[in-house]
Parts: sequence; C-alpha cells; structure tokens
Amino acid sequence: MEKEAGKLLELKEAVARFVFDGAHISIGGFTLNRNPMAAVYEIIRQGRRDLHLYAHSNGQAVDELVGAGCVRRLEIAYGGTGRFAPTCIRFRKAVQAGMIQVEDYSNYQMTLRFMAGAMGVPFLPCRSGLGSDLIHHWGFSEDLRKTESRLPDEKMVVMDNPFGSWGETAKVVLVPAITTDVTIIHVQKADALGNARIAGLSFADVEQAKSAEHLIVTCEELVSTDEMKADPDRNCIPFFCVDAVVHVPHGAYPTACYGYYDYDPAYLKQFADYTRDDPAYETYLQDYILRIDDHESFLEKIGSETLGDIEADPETGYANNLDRR
Amino acid sequence: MEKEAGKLLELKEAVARFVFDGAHISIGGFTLNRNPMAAVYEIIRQGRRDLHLYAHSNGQAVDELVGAGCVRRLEIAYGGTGRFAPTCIRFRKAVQAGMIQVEDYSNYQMTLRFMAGAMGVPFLPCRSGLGSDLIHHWGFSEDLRKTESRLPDEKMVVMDNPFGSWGETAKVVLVPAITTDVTIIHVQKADALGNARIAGLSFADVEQAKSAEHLIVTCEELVSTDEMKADPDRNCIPFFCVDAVVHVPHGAYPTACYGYYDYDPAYLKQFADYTRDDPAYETYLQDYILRIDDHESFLEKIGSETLGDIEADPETGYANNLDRR
Amino acid sequence: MQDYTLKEMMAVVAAREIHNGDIIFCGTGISMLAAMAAKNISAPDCVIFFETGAIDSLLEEVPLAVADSRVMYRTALNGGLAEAFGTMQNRFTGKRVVGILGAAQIDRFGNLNSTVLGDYDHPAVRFSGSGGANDVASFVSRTIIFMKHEKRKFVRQLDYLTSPGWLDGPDGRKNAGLSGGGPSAVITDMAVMRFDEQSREMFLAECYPGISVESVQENMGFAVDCSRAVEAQPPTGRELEILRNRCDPQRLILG
Amino acid sequence: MQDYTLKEMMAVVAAREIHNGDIIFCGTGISMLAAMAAKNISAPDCVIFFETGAIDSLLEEVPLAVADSRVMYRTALNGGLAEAFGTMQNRFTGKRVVGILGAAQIDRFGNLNSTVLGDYDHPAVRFSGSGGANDVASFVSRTIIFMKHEKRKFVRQLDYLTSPGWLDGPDGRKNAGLSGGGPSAVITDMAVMRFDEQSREMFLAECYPGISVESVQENMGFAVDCSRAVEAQPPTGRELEILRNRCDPQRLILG
Repeated sequence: MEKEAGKLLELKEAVARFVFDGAHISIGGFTLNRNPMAAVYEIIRQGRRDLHLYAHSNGQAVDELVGAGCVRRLEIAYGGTGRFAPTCIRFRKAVQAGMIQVEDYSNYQMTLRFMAGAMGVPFLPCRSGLGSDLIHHWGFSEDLRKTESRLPDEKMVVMDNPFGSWGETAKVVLVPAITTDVTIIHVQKADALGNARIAGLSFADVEQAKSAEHLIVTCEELVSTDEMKADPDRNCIPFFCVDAVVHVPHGAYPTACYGYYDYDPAYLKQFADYTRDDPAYETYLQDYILRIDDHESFLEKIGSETLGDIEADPETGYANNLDRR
Repeated sequence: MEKEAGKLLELKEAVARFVFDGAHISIGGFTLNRNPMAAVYEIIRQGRRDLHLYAHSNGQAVDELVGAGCVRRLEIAYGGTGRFAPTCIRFRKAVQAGMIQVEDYSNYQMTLRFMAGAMGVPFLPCRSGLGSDLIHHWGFSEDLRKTESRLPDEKMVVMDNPFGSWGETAKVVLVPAITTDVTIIHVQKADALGNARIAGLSFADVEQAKSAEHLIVTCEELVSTDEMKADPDRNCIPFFCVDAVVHVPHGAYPTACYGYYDYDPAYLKQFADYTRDDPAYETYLQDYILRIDDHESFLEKIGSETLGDIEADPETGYANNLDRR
Repeated sequence: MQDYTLKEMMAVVAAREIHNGDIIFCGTGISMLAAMAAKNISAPDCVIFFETGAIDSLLEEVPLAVADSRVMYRTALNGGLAEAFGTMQNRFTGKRVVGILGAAQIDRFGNLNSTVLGDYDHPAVRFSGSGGANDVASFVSRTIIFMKHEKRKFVRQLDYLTSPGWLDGPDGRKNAGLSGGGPSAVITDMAVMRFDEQSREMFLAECYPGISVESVQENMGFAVDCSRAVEAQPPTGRELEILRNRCDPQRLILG
Repeated sequence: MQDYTLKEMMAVVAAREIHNGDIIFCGTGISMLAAMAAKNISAPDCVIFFETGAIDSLLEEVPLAVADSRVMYRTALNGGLAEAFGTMQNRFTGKRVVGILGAAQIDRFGNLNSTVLGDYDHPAVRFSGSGGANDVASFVSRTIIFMKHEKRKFVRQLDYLTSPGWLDGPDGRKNAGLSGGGPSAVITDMAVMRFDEQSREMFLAECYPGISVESVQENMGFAVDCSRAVEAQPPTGRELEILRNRCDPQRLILG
C-alpha cells in the first residue's frame, strides 16, 4: 500500500522530506493549545524559508515561525495567543516592518477554506464578511494573484443568491479552497499506519489535515492499530490521509495538550518578554531552538520539574490550580 | 431556558406536538439501521397526511411512511433497504401509481442539502450530478416551485467556477438547503436536556438534526447529564438543538441499533412479503401498526425470543451468526 | 463441468481488478463480496470503504446493506456520509478510490440508469435511484460495473442517466465539467467488457469459459467490438476456497 | 468610596445583559468573565459557548484563551470551529446567540476595527485581526461590545472595518446582505452606550456612579446623544462576591 508502509519517521526526517523552502503549509491547534510545536521548532532549526502559511488562530506556532524568519506570506484570521499576547508580537513587528505579506480572513472563513480543500470543491459559501473590509482589502494584489498560480484570482467573491431569497439570504460570500503542500497536526494518539485521535476540541485540524497533499501527524502516544480500531468512534483522521507519523511526547509544549499537559504559563510569559526587542529575540532563538539538537533536548532544558507542574489532572485534562498569573 | 425545560415527553405527545399534516420532515438512519421506527409507527397511528419527506437512503422508515399513505411529496436519493428490498416495494408502487410526487438527488447531494440547512447557507457546491439526469429532470415542476414557497425555484444550479479554474474545477453544482419543520432521529444515548450520542456511524443524522426547526430525539437509553458530560467527545448533538427527548428502548426496531440490537431479518423479510400486494399490506398495517397501542405493545407482539435473538454482542455491536438467509 | 457458479466467477473477476492501495467504494451484494474477496485473496492492503462513513471495516460477517452494523465493527474510523463522499471528491484521496456499481440499464459509454424505466414523471418501473452511485461515478479514479447480461439492460438509449460513464465519448466528461476517471470494466454473468482508450466505447474483452462471443453479443441491445475477446481465466481453487469459506460461508450473497 | 474596580463594574454590567436561554459567544478576558458572572449570578440557564467548539463548559477555572483546555472539561459537546460557527450562522440556533466582542476602534454605528491602525498595506499598528469577531458580528441576534473609553478608540472613521455593527445606519445591514442583529450595548470603563432604534446611532444610556456625562463625551472622538443618560446601578454585594470568589478567585482577569 504505497501510502501505508514505512510512515513511522523521526521528526527530522519527516520535516526534511515534506517541508521545503517555499512550501504552502498549515498547522493544527489554536492559540495556546495543541500547536505542533516540536515540528515547528524543527522547521526553524532546518532553516526553512519563504513558507506560505495558512492559519486561522494558530497563535504560538505562527509567532515562532514568523519570528524565526521562516514565513514569507501569511493568510490568517487572528494573530494572538490569548492573555499572554493579545496580539503576537513578532507577528505585529513583522507586519509593521513589511517583512511578511499578510492577508486577513475571519476564523470561519479560514475554516471553510480548509473545509473546501478537504471536500474537493473550489469554494464554500458563507454569510461572513459582508459589509466589511475583509472583502474590500486584499493583502495580495490582483497582479500578484495573476502571476502566482497558487493564489486564487480573487480573494473572495460576493454573489447574489442564485436561488433567489431561498434560505432568507440575499447575498453570499464565496471563499476559495486551500490545499497545502503539507499540513502538520499534533494529536493525542496515533498508530503507525496514521490513524489519528484527537481528544477534546478538534479546532479545524481535521479539515486542515484533509486539505493537504501531505500530512505529518505528531503524537503524544503511539499505540497499536488494534487499540485504535477497538474504539473507532473516537478516531478523527483515517490512515490513508497520512504521510508521516512521528512519536513526540510533549510535542505541543509549550502549548497545551488536553488530557496530557497544560500550557506552560512561565514559558509563554518569558517568550512574550523575549519577543519585545530584536536582540532579545535572537537570544531566544539561539538558546531555545537553534543550539538545541531536538525536542528531547529542549524538554531536558525545560526540566522535569516544570513538566511535572503542568501535567494534566486525569479528571479535568488540565493542570488544576496551576499558577498562571 | 425556554428550550431546555420539560423536553422529556412521551412518544405520542412528541409526535402530536411537532408532526402536523403537511409538515416538512426528515428522519435519521440509513436503509436498515437506526431508523426512528417507533416514531414512524406513531406517525402512522396518528394518521398524519401530506408529509413532505426529505430522505437520502433512509430505507425502511421511508417505505413504511409511504406505504401507510402519510407522504405526499418525497425528495430522495435511494429507496431501498439492502438485500431485503433492493427497491422498496411500497415506494415503487406509489411512484408508479402516481400517488406520491418524487424528486431525485444523490446521497451526497442530499447530505449537502441538510448540511447547508445546518450551516445556515442557502446552498452548498459539489461536483455531483454534472452530465446526468439528476440535473435535467425535475420531479417538481417550475410552476409548482413558483407557487410553493417551501420549494426553491430551481432544483439545482450549474455554475461556472467564479474562481476560474481554481481547484482544477470548471463547473460546480449548487444544491439548495433543506430546513425542515421537524426532524426525528434515534440515538443510543441522550439526557433529559437533549444532549445526544450516536455510536457507530452517524450517517447524516447530525446534519439532519441541525437543519430542523424542531428536533425529536428518541433514545435507547436515557442517561444523566452528568454521564453525558463525563465524555463529551462522544456527543454529537448539543441540547439546544433539541425540542423533545423520548425514551424508547428498541426504538429503531425492526432496523438495527449498533451496540444494542441487530435488524430483524425475519421481520424485514415478512414485511417485504406483505408489501407485494395491497390487501396483504392493509393486513400488515392493521395487525402491526394501527391496532397496536404503542411501541411497547408492538415489541410484546414481536416477542422476547426474537428480541433476544437479535441482541447485539457487546464486542461486535451486532448479533453474531444471526440467521439472515 | 465447471465447479463454480457464475456469481462466484463474477466476484473473482472483479476482485482481480482491485490492487493494493486502492480504496474500494462498496455497494451492497456482489460488489461487497468482490471487495472482500480482493482483500482476502490478492490485495490485502486495499481499503474497504462505505458511503455510510465506515473505513477499513473488519467484516467478519458479510453485511447485507452498507449501513449494516457489520460495517461499523473495528473500522479505522466511523464517520458519516459527508466524510465518505468528501474522501471521494477530495483531490488527493479521490484519486485512490475505485468504485463498484450496478444498474438496471447501461449504454455503450458505460452510463448507468438505476432510477426509472419509461418516462421519469410517469415511470413504468421505478428503481431505487442513485443513492451514492452518481457521486461515485462523478468523483473517483475509475469504476467497475456489475450487470446482468440481458438485452434489455444493455441499451442504445438509457431511459434516465443516473450515473455518468464516459457520457457521449472521449471528451464527454471533460465537457460536462467532470474530473475523475470513468468506468474501466463491466463484469456480467457472461463476460467482461472494457472501454476503448480512444473512443471510450465498450468492447468485449473476455468471455467466461464455455460462453461464445456470439451469445454475448446476442444478449446486448447494441453492437460491440468483439475482435479483442479472449477467454477469461476461471477462478482458481484457492480463490474459490477463500470466497466460499472466508467471505460468505452462509452464502448470503453467493446464494 | 466605591468598593469595586471598574473592571468588576464592567463585568457585572455586561452580565446583566445576558438572559436565561441565551447562548453566549465568549472571547477571552473580560468577555469570558462576564459570561461566567451571568451564569453564576442571574442567568444560570444561559449557555457559554466558544468559537473553538466547546459548548456549555463547566469552567471551574477561568480560561486564558478560548482554546484553553479549561473550556473542554465537562462540556455538552466538544466539536470544532466548523460546528461552532455553524451554530451561529444557523437560522434557528443563531437567533439565540449573543456575542461579546472587543476592538481597538469603534464608530458611532458600532462598527469595529481589530485589524490595523493606518493603511492596511503599511500599517502603523497591527492588531490580532478578526478571529471569529467578524463572523459573530455578521450572524448573531445581538452583540455586546467592550471598549476602553478613550478618544482614539471612539473614532469618526475606522481605519479598517473588521466587524460590522449597524454599518452606515438603519438599512446598512440589510443593504449589505447581512441578517441577524447588530450591537445592542457598548460597555466601557466609564459608561454604557446603546443604539437608537431608529437611527442606529450610539447614544449614552448609563454613566457609572461618579462619572459625569461631560467626561464621557470628552473621551470620545464623536458626539453622542446624552439626553437619555441615567446613572448605572453599581454592583451589588452578591454580584461582587460571586464574581470575585467563584468566577476569578486568582484575579487572572480582574487583575
């Protein structure tokens, strides 16, 4: 089975094989939860450049990729990570300095764009965006769209309802499908074939996964296919969508992974501090990513005490009474 | 909470309150599995007429509603119940005799039409139907569509891709949303608030449920909200979509309910025999539905031996080695 | 004397069309049996997949409908119709899907009717309708079609075009806006037909042992090119053994 | 001396806008706290609901983002973004949803900017962007808006219209093709503004105790009708007790 054998890879190998300079890419997770951080740090270590990144509200991973200079173009709904950075600071700086090209959508529009890619249709309709500048202001110019075959000719299309007033709707906004070269998601459980299970909220991970030509799944736990098939109602992604399975415990750290660990408030606060000026950020990049061999070494640097502090309570799925001030 | 209190109803009351003559209705399940049969028999007993029924491949329930003369118009993808009736016989007879008006779609088109209703958009696009008579042959005439506000003006709309060749797609088919007056689904577990859980395949039940103005959920087991909230990843329908919760064990009989019981091959075969001529079918209607008080009495008539034979194996979810010849 | 039934021959012939890596869209009846046979005989790494949303079902017993609870046991994932058809319409996964279909009528371009005989508004005979057949025929890389070999089923003109084959010839699908591939084989109780790479017209590829080219042609309502016909390989002992003992020991479909 | 902070006042005032049966779309920060306060004080049967897909979360601890694992515990259902926004766009459930939003700029019709200051292509200041705000403002029955009461935030002309309020007046939403309702209240650290039923223009409805109408108007970049202004009811002891002890005992949002 061409896509089913030999998918179990080391993270370095999976990133090297599927994430190339200039790749169109999306990542799973939302703000400070279940971002595929181990893979993101590996992308930064491998020095990937000119990525075209599609994000709804992916938060931490977006800011780290932008901060490290990996991203050239960004289609996004929201660049923030909740209370730790209402606006992601490296993202803000990069946009203000004109270092990345950005085009804005809403969260639902981005979700539908991934869903359109997953469903194999060129667009999906919604009632978001009407009357707003999301429709009028394009981040990518008409000229760029014409020369770049990977961009649709129009950002969105406002159309009169072809069924008259059916559905009590006069106009709809059509948003174009996204299909990526590679998508990376982090899940709680997967097997070596690629069957994947997400616990808690799935965000838009399933749609993102299915809109990708190649899909890397990193997982907290690698389990047997037998275990996955014993409870298929919980599974979210079928193996035939998956190209690489990588076992990376704490692969979402410093963001949370429901049922396994919480986000690390200290790390996220420290990260926000580092982001505020460029020399500090360069120090951060060197000390926490570039001079580190791999995610295991990164976790050693973080230390078992910190990882113990954020360990999830088995009942609630997060770290109860964690100091988050 | 206007929609949250007092939802727990008897089946007679739920059907009387929400299913009226001429109602636009859809039902959950697929061919011979998880059809809301108890509710369907109650609709027949209450003598509802002129229903406008939306079905993908709902199978058994469709044939019984059509056979009992409850249905005036039917939008459908497939009128069959697998090996027991490759084409449902009362459905076939009714169409051939011109007793119901029927309009054909594909399963995906019907699914998308429910999904459009659930999402609150007037249509969704697909690549089904191109080049086929599904598009050219309308079951409901242009005139009827103009006078009947509950029908869209066009069956489907074929449109050039407004994003050029984006998504390698030149043309799409837009299928209009369905919103029903009432939808009825049968699930494995629900609580009194209406939170509902489906085990095994969900078919298009979730989309159907959310495209309804009023939703009746019948359930095998009525459990506490506490139990439902202890494992929310398994839940499919949130309580605020639900108007009535009815506890009906064996509520899908004679169709199957995964994890609880199998379809009853003897009943389905006997049903197929009864359907073949009109006097026999009238006998069936009298003996199995109209002269029966309620689903409990119906199950008594079926007998505990039969119900024991089709009881699901806890491991496989169906009745192992059931005689299905 | 042949030691196999025509149904067994059909199931085995269809199973041979399935390769490792294929994702098989299964209907009810013999198409499900063919997929189970392929999985057990020659293509253990094909994926059996139902429009109801079940992926890679274990199938310890033969399901009698695509919604049978037997398709839900030990799957890779239990989804719903939206996910199933999405997989087929998807630009990446759709290319791997092979559909198996049946119909009441077929024409020389492999277009199918499973809706009505006679006028649509006042049909002489009503059938089940498309179900997922139109979707599968529209989306996937190729389809395999099961037919009873009867003159009234192989017709010059369909009464209703439920599911697109090659439509009106080489450019038919493209002109209609369809991507994906059309039908690759028609498997009957007498023969296997395929479609010419250029004209997309049906031709006779294989006759079953003991069946003459003439009798195949006589039982069709249109002429087909018979010049390429060879005799089909009968089922091997191993194929029969697995089909009978592992796939359908109760003979629910084999009869 | 008042014995409450302005943040506490804002949370309580917003909570009072929420009724039993409402489905509350929550953002981060004070909007989440307002919903938690409503649920614990006056509207126990309102439903707290996040764009990430969590419905009726228990919220034993205050989440610091809408994707915080704390929103996933003991929900009615854990879905995803598609389901969440579908609920708001849905013709039946959408009517029950009340959205709580914030922004960097607001105009007199309640239109919001949370994207950029300056030119979109070369912004002086970049903010987070819409997130789900545009969707909520487009779909739901009404929205409640939190703002810091500053002249540079209440502007004549937005630099970028991220989320639609009443657009350009009474027919603005209808002309644009929007259904659903617009903003019903703007809650700041000085006052509560509402929108005139006829003109859809913002007017001053309530000033917080000790805050003058003049100072409210002075801190806005456009004139509002102040003739209907009354003094707002301060938080009661019970409201404060529940807000402080049950909703945010760590003062993660109250500060």
